[in-house]
Amino acid sequence: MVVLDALLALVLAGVAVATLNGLRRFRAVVLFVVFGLLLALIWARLGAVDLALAEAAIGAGVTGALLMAALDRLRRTESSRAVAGSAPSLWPVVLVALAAATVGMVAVLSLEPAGRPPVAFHLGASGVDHPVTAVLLAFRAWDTLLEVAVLVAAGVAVRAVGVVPSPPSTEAGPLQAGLLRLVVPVLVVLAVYLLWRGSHAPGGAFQAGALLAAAGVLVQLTRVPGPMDRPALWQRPAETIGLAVFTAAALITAALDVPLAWPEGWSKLWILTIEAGAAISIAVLLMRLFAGGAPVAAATSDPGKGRS
Amino acid sequence: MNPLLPALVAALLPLVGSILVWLVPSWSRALAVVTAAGVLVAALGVVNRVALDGAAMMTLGGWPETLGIGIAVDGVGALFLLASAVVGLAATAYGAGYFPARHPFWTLWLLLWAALNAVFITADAFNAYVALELAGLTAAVLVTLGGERDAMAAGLRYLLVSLVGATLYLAGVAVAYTATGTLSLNALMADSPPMMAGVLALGGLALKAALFPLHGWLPPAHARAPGPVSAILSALVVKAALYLAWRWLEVAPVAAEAFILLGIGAVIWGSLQALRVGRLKAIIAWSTVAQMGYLAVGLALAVEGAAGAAMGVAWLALTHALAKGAAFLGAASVVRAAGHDRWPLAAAHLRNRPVLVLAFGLAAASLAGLPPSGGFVAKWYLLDAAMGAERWLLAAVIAGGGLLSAAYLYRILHPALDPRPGAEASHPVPPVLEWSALGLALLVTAFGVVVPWARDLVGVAA
Amino acid sequence: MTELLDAAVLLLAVTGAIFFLGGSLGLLRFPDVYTRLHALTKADNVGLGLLALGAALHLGDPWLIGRLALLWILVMAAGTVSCHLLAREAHREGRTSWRR
Amino acid sequence: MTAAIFLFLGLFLAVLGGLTTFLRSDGLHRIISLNIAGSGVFLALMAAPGGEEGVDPVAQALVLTGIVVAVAISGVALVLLARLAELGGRS
Repeated sequence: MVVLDALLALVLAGVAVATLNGLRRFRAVVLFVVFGLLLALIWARLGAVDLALAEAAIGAGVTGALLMAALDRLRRTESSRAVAGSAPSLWPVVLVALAAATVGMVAVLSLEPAGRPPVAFHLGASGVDHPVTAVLLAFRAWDTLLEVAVLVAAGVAVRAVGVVPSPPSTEAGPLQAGLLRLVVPVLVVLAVYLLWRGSHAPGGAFQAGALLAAAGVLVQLTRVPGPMDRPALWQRPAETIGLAVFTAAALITAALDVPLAWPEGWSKLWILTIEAGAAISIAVLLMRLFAGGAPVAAATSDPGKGRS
Repeated sequence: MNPLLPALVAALLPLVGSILVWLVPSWSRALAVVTAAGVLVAALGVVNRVALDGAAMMTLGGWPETLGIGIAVDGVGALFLLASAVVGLAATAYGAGYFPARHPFWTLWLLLWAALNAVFITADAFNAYVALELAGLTAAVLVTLGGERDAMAAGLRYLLVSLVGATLYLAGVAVAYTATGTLSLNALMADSPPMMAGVLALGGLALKAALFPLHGWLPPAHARAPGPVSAILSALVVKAALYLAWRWLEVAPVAAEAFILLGIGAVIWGSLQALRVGRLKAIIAWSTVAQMGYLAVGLALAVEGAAGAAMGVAWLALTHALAKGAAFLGAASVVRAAGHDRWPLAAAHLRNRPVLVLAFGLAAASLAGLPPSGGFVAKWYLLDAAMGAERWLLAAVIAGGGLLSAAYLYRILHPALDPRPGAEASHPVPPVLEWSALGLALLVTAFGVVVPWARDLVGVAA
Repeated sequence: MTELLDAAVLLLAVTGAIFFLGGSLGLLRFPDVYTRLHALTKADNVGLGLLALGAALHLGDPWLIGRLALLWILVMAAGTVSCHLLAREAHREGRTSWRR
Repeated sequence: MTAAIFLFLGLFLAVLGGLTTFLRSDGLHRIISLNIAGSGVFLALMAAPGGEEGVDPVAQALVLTGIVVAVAISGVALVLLARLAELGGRS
């Protein structure tokens, strides 16, 4: 089994070097998606199933889609078939990295094993059975709240940048519309299942949100202008519902004297409500990141000043 | 009512404000000002609480310290929070006169404010990472709000630099967590992690605090940011990274010497560049690079236990935030009036605005460390600490640096006090813009006189 | 009985792998985009089907078999549609198919 | 033994991605190399010898938060890059 892991590690290192080498951007993007999928495999090999799900859905899936969208926009503004200038040869960097990794590994392995936070001991009091969800939504809820705020900031930032001047032109054929009808319902059902499953097994708001975002990206690509391109009343509440629910929960528990401590017996309900709100927000915000700009009619003529 | 409630409210209130502003954009200005007032009350509550019954710490969610995220407030944290509240209020008031209601500035600024206050109250290494990322992202996008090309380029470069810094910091936290199994900064101080953790984390923080020679991204970003954003960036955002560097220097004190060297380099290089550049906001941005040098030197002295250095650094951070905020708000008003900030050409638009000239004068006095301003008191404590620790080179740099900063600030004041008549037609400047700049300048002068209450406050931490 | 099952699983896995190998070789060796797409999509779909069947036999839990079937259908649908889109785009770009 | 291989791989990716960020001048390559560096740090954190047996849930939560923050910031960086190109700038 170790041989397979060594092979997997070698392939991932090779893909990483290949991604960073060379001039053509499209090659780098495609190899980066392969890198993300292989990394998801490695998370699974390490036993971190939550991370495998997240890496595949967010690391390879959504980031790959964002890279492709940005590449398409770049290609339409500048003839960026190959980037100007010569790419520096990576071999010295690879050697330095190998040396540093060897030294680092020896140092880390020589550390005497330290204890770890007592997650299993307090799991019962957290309200959920799955340790990772317990850490994310109960023990370190303040981190996750700020993380949802980071996503909201990203969504607002993309709107602030203005309208995408020339949205993609290729209209979708009948086959793509047909695929939509098959895949989108399945993705939605899978997302709800992942969200519910997060309380007792790997899964949770982020993976569910990424799946919903994948469905949204498909719709965004098939029906031009997609849901993100026309200003709609549901967009702003949907983008902030995750942060609003979480902040409200923080304020209410702060009023009850111990901030971010979910009430006894009700903690599972609170956690699932927060996760549901977060999943919706994450999906809409990742779709906004993919759309790459503010809704078309919303921006005034001058992108500089009064953008909504 | 647990003692840390006002601290948590200081971080949560801007979040609530940002959500409301995003949902109801037409009331943005009113909501933002109300949020700013709330944050000021919360910050004063924290200062009062720390002054009365000393530093306090608690773990969120009622979990044990080894598991949950700790938030803590001591004398130094209270002063940084106060600076964030006061400069934030001035910047919000200024923004109300500068930006229209339906502008993305409001949501991004309130999210940035929440991140800054979260950094000032956190006692957890990874929580600081997430807060720093939120601050870095929102600050970089605020720089690009101008919409024109070079602001966009400066913002993108700032975002990538902040991502590199955050990854370095994360690597340091990962090494510390692997070695000690804990993420709480107090526990890290106790069983000190391997030196590599401190080096990586402090490297990332030095990059985000634009400490010389990693300062390259700061002048273009701060000079090209629109209106109050440059004041927010220079006065508060770089302070958040510096505050965390203080915490981590206590975890890895061996890096203090490096901070002294970088600090000296920053003071000299920053001041020289400020003498050379030809634009008003660039002068003030380079002055930030120089003043960060002072703070780094003071930090190293404080960590090495020089008497009074902690008070000096905390007071310098507070007064620098106020003075730099006043200077940049004044500069933004000049840019609003003149339409450009080429210097000394734009000075013609400054001459016929007494309020702005007074604001610039008082701010310059504090930045240069002249009595009676707050800057003088801070530099006095630092000089005293350097003398006490027999660090004559540092004492010379602190004193000499004051001279250098007086030189580049003279470049601003001299054309402003020129007796020739003011400029031709200049664009109207709403009074709230000028008065918010003057308000900060008056406050920094007041802080030169009203000092005693702060000494025992900072004493609480040391 | 179990040896027969193991033998069947092994057989399915090996043939599946051979189909994947065939698809990859087709991708590398075929002269133009249309034939490469053809090889890749057909071989990999069948290869995945065989692997999924082998895994289903090996695992035996009906829930997992259902998920594997769903997995196979989704991959086949997505693979086919993307192959169609790529071919249509190549045709629009005016790439002529290979002539001996 | 498996963890040691992936620890080495994680450190290798972190240093490779980190150094390449400074070598490449093109914005898109820099964003990709930063993502690879981040993944390297996460892989090293997860593969490092943990306390008791099994995978440390706190480390998983940290990495999950890191992945989501990375996609948010990379998304904004990509949009800014595309916008900068549309305005005629070169990153």
